[in-house]
Amino acid sequence: MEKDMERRLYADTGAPEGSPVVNPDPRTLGDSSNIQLFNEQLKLLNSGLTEEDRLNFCDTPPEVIKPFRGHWENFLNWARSESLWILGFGTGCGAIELRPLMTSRFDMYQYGIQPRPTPRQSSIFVIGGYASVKTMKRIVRSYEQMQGPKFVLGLGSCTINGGMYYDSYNTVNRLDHYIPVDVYIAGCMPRPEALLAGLMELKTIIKEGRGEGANKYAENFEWYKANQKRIIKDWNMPDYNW
Amino acid sequence: MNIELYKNLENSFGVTSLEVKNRNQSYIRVKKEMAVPLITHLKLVESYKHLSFFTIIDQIEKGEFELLYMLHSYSRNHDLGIIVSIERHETDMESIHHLWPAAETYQRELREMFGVEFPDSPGLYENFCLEGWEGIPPMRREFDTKRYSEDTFYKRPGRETNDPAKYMKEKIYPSEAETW
Amino acid sequence: MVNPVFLIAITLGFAFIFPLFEKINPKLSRLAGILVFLTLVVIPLIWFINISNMDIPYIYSSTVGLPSNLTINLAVSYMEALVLLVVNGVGLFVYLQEAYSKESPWKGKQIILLSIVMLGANGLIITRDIFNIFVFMEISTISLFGLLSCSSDDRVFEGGFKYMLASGLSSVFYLIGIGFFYLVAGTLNLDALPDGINFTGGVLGVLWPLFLLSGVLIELKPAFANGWGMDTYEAADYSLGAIMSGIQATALIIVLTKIIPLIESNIIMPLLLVVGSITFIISHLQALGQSSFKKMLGYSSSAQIGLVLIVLGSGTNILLAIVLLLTHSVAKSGLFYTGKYFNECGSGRDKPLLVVLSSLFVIALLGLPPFPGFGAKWTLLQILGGKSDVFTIFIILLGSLLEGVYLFRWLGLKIKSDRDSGLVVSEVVPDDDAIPGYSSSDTIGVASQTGLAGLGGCIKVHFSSDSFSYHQLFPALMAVIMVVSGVVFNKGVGLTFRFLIPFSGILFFVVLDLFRVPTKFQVFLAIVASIILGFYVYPELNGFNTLFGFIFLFGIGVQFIAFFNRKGYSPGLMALTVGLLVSLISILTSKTNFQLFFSWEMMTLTSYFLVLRGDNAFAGGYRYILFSLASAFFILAGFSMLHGIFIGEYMSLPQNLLPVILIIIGIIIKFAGIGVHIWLPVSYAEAENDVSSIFSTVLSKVGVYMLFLGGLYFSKRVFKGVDTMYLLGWIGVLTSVAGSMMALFQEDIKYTLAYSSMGQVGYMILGFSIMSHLGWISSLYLVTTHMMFIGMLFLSVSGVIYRTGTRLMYQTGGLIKRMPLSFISALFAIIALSGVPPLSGFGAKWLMYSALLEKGWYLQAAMAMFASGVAFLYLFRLIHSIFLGQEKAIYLNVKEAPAPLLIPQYIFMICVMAISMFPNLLIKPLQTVIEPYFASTVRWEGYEVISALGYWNGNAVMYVTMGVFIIPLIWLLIVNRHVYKVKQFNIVYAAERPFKPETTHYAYNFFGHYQKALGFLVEPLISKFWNGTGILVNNLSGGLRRWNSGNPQGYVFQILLYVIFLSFLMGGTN
Amino acid sequence: MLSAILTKTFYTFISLMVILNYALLLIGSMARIRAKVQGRVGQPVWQPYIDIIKNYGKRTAVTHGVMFYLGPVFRLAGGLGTYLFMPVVYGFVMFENFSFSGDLLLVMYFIFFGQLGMALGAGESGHPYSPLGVSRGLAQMTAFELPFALAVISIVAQYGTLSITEIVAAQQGGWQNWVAFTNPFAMIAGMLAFLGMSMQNPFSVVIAPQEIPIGPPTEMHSAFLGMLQTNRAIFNGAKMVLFMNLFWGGATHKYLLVAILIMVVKTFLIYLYVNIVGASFPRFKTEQSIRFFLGVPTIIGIIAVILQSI
Repeated sequence: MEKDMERRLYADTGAPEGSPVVNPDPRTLGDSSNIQLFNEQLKLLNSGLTEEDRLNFCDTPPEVIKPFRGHWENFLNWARSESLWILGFGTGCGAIELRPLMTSRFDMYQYGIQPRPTPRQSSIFVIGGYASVKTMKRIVRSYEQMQGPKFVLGLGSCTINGGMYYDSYNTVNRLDHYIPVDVYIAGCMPRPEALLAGLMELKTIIKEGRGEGANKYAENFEWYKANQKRIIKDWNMPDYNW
Repeated sequence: MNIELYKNLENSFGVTSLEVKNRNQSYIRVKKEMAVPLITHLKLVESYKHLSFFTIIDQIEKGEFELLYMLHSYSRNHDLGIIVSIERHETDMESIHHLWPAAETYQRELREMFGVEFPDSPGLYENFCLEGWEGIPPMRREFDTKRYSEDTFYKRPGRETNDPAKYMKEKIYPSEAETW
Repeated sequence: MVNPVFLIAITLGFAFIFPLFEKINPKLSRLAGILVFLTLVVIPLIWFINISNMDIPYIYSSTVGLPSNLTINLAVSYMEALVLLVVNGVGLFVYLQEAYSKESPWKGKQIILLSIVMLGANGLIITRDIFNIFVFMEISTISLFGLLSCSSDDRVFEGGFKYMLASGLSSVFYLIGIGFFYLVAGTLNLDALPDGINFTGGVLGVLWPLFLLSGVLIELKPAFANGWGMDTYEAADYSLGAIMSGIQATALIIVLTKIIPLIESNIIMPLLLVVGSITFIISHLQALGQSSFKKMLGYSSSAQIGLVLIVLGSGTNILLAIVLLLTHSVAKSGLFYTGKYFNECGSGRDKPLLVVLSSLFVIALLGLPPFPGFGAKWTLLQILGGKSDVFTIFIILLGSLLEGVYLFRWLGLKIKSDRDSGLVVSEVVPDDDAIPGYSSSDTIGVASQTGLAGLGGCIKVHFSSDSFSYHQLFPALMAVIMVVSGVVFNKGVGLTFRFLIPFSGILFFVVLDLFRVPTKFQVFLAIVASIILGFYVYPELNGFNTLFGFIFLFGIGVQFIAFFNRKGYSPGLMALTVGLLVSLISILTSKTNFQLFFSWEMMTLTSYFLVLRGDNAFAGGYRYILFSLASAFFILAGFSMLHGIFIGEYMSLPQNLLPVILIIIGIIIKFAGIGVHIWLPVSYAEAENDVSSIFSTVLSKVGVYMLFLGGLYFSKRVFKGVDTMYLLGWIGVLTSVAGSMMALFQEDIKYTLAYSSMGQVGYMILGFSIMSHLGWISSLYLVTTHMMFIGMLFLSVSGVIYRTGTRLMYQTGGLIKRMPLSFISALFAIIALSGVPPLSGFGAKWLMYSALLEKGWYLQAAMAMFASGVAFLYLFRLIHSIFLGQEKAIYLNVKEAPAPLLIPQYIFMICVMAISMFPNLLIKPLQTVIEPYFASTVRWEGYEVISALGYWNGNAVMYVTMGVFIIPLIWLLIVNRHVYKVKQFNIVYAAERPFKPETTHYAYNFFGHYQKALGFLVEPLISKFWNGTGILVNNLSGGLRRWNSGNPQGYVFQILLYVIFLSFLMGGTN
Repeated sequence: MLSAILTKTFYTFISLMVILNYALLLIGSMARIRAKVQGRVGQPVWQPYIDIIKNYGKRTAVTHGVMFYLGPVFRLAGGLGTYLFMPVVYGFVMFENFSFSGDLLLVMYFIFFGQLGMALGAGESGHPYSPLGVSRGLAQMTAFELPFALAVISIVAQYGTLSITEIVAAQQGGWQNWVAFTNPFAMIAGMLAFLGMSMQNPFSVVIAPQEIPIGPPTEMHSAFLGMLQTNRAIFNGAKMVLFMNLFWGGATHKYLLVAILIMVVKTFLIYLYVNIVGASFPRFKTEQSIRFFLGVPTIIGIIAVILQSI
């Protein structure tokens, strides 16, 4: 009896059958083009800081700082390459690959690489996967808060060209248009071995004196900034986050 | 789902279209104006105390959004989905934050993603994910995300896109491809 | 010589003629009244002068000229003349007030009745006939009843009825007593009593004294039978109150003195003692719970009569009783008057003269200097102490303390500002979940601690057009006369001229205030005065006194500079501060216990009024004065048992431990030892900033001075097998731990500093109690350096409060950029205070630990180390919360602290640096100071001081520290190539940005985890204990008060019971 | 005079170099030992050198203000001072440093100098985690100071002197004369306090890297951080030398190198003990560590003091 009842009710459900309606009636669609999620009061200005904030932020643009010449710089570069302190920024799924590196199987410490909890003290920024617009803002801020010389390692396909999210409204396709990237590691996901290989590659780059990302950023500051501002809509931070 | 309960709800709230997925999961439909009274009743009287999730399905073909409130009852060990259809051009819905404070967050998200308003929901206009988004909400189906991506982000040249099944047949397992 | 009978004739005549005069010319008649009342004053004055100058012992007159047993004798001696002078003076005062009152001046019958009242009182005083006494008693009773019924108050009939009922009963008893007396003696003339009559024999011998005494005593409103009197007071006008307590009670006491000699002393003395003690304590307790001012004063009068009875009963000089009585009489009538004006105008903040007067009268009533009551009480206690009458001493002091409780409460409530809630605010750490500033219970506290939340300005005593009125002239005159007579009297007791300097100082600045001399100029004069004072007293000081003289003069003198920051007029400020300074110096130059105690009390009073100046200081001032009084009374009790030997010279060891313990307890209260510390934080915190600074730097050292003055006297005392110094040492170290712990959890910066100075004084006491060369050096070293660095810190903080308007630390932040000079000063102060080398604070720590370890007080040393660690915590919190961290938007325009606040800080800083660099600058003089007491146990090698245990070279430490600081600094400057100066929001904030400095500044509940771990240590148990004590006393008072139900039948019953009680007493003693 | 100063400067330099290099290597090797515990290879022993060089070699730095700039200087000065006011190797002028300027109390209180400076520098950075870490650190410090103070007092009571040199002198003549064996309670209290002092697990909540990104120095970077690392080495060395002198008989031999070797062995073992504890225990919360230190270690300290005073 009860089963019958259930069956009858089940039959009543208006589950859509057949092919979907391709051209819906425009009257029922609603005028979505007028929807404004963030009006002027709610949205922060993209142009920069408010007067009030300007008092609290320093926004001097970065300068190009010339390296020393000769052996001294080489020595410093050697030291930099042998003491890579990671700012592990778990922007995407790739951050999970950093953990095995710290533990006994891969043990990055033996290569002079260790994690560090604050951008101020780190020298290498690992972007762990896809960067959405929202995280891009944080990436830029953290990158700028690192002290030069500083290096960026893009992890996974998403940082290279958007990877499987290439057509997402929210995933940045090319990381190097927003911050200078020294090494990309392809893969979705790359294994920790690949990550280690990338780090070794970075070491050689630094030792050869090619790890001048910070200077590159300073040189092309306008371009980077314009790119960043194009996607980051509510730019409520100074132009350079010291 | 208990038939008596359904009958009760049918009488009191005009619930229709019971869809029993299995022992532990059913869906019902209700009119927009009866939705919040129904949910309140379910929470306070019928032991559906837990809001599992709250989401929207864009039924663009029908010209409406389907709001899906998923409730759970611990004592009945049962999930009950309440489907409420609202017109796409009239996107106001009563808020349920007074029943579950956590609903605030869902409503914030749904407003951002679909442009559905929940008047009086606290913090509705705070940023959820899209900080300073301009243009139509991205989860509406008329929004073309690929075009948006191409317009907004820099495409790296040289990208090739393959159909995974075909690619696997050709590249990875060519010998076995014949057998598929 | 004027015949005494004229007094009666004049008053009676005036009463008869006055209506006629009034018909002719009211104005003239009032003038005539003045003349009459003036005559009443002048006549005893002439007698008084004559008696004292010409050695006439007695002015004697008999009314009819017949032999003495047939006539009524009138006699005036030295005593009577004095009493008449005062009583008639009060009468004149009442007349002037009432006849020229603005609203409803007394006319016709009232003036006549007043005159009759005076007649009665005068008669009571001068007559020598027992029946005549009865007549005058009736006259004054009935006339007073007449006056009562003229009053406008509705309750007056009820009150008058009760009055008539009671006085009728007393008359009946008295009359019966006369009858019995006549049966026994055969005459009623006191001067013609036959010799050799056995007054005490048989039933009659008990009955006549019983009834006579009952009659007089009931009129005097003794406790348990005084309810009727209080209802009368409540109903009567203020001036009637003055008459009742100032004139009538005084006269009746004189009557009592006439009766007492008749009765055998072994009956009457214990009786008076018991009756007096009961009245004294119970009436004070009853007064405590009163909300009605008049009733409160009524109970107080009753209690004062009790005191006089005690004096009479203790068999000491009768003159003391008279002095106490007269002081009471004048002060009470003065208080009734000021009470009346307060009643009209509410708060007294804008009535400076009224404030001054009521303060003076309250002080006089309490028997504090400079009034005659002080000398009288002192002498009394000395006599009692000489007789080792500990119980009576205890009763007198306890009663006086109770009196202080309600009188100062009343005074404080009248003086406090409108914004003052009268509560102790923010002594506890708010809960974690309470939002600061928004929770309802917190609102009052926050508003008072932050200028920004409330009004910007402060409400101070200020002059206004109606500040003065000629009505206040008479009370003022009275006050002046009282001060003068007090000075004269106290001089007689043992004061030298020097101790009057505080008054001249206070007076001088008061005059300046009256002439509206700006405060800045007054400050300048005060600095000059302190320099002159320094030159003046320097030659007299030696040993400890020089050191403390330096601390007092230099400390206060330098901080006078901070007063330049005041704008406009601050009436009374400089007068009180200079008074405080001079009192402190007077303490140093005292040569007797009396002088010492006199100055001590002067110091207490001036500092009390300084505290009261604070905006929210009622609670603080109240606690301050109560605990100070308690401390003073303990010391007084101790002094009274020293047999007049100066505490500073006491070298031999007497057997009696009690005075030592009493004095030490007094000192412990004064330096706010643990358990009795609750007065310190609130009073230091709520006083004005620059005043708090003086309190914390200088005043907190007075207790320590007392200890050093007593020095060896206190040493080597064994109490129940334990060395008292050992106990004191523990109290010292526990005080420092408690002070530090309490300071740790305060949000209010002034509370932090107040608790901090409490903790530091604990160290000083610890150092003293070690009783060794090194211990004393450490204590004195800390006394000196603490004065400097706490001064720096307090003034620096004052500057911050001045600029930001808030006392809550978490509300400020990042001020280092706005107030760098204040920051540097605070930084140095903190380094010094926490004992971090190389600054001088380490010296204090090194000396103290060395001394402790040398002595073998290991656990104390560990506790002291723990306390110093905790001190480090709150000091860091202080400097971080205020100067470091995030700057708030509202303080962006804050300027550096004003120069007057900075200059003293930097003067102190120079001193601290000099002492740090060259420790022997300070330690060597200290050694010479201590040389007479202890042989030196430290050696010097250049700048290196070597104790038995360790060594310390402040100079070398300084150089090494400079070296290790400068070399890394240079290295850092070289290595740092590009350093960018950033702003406050340029911080790593988990990839976000801060939005509000308020939420980014970590300062609120800074040591929350510490509180979780050790918060149980700072449970306000002691506050609870004292609150409980207060509630207990209040309940007791309430219970006692309920005894007086207001029911006339009940009162009659009480009186009858009382008579039975008296009879038991007399029978019992027989 | 001048030559005396120059000699002293030279000796100081030598002494500092020895402790700096030794302590850096010690830190490196301890990190490697810890890695072995965790089954890893571990960083090279010389890694601390590279880190310091790298940090000093950073090209840019930001400063939040004067106190921020001076904070690390204060810290290093505190470390240097603490070290320099102690004799390192007993009986050699070269390593007696400036111990003539003050005794044990000076050393104990000079530790505060660096703490205060660092706390101020951290405070001025404006970062909320810095003062949060500072408040944790200071709170723990007061707690472990108590057993430490009790231990020290017990030793002072035992030998009747506050001079470190004399305390070391009194312990000469064989291991049985060491405080560790003559006054074991003091040693236990002191060594427990040392755990807190070295901020390893379980008392590492001060610098909790994941929770409050390494606490006080969270804003410190570049040369500032380099300076802090330098201090960490020297200060650690100083503390270990202090504990060696107090409890483990100091280091002495007729040959200087052997004496230094003894110092190395002893301090290595002391540090090893800290690391073993650190590797074995999880982290305490602040209030837990306060309660811990004021519990058993304090009682042991009191026992030590009472045993010495009767």
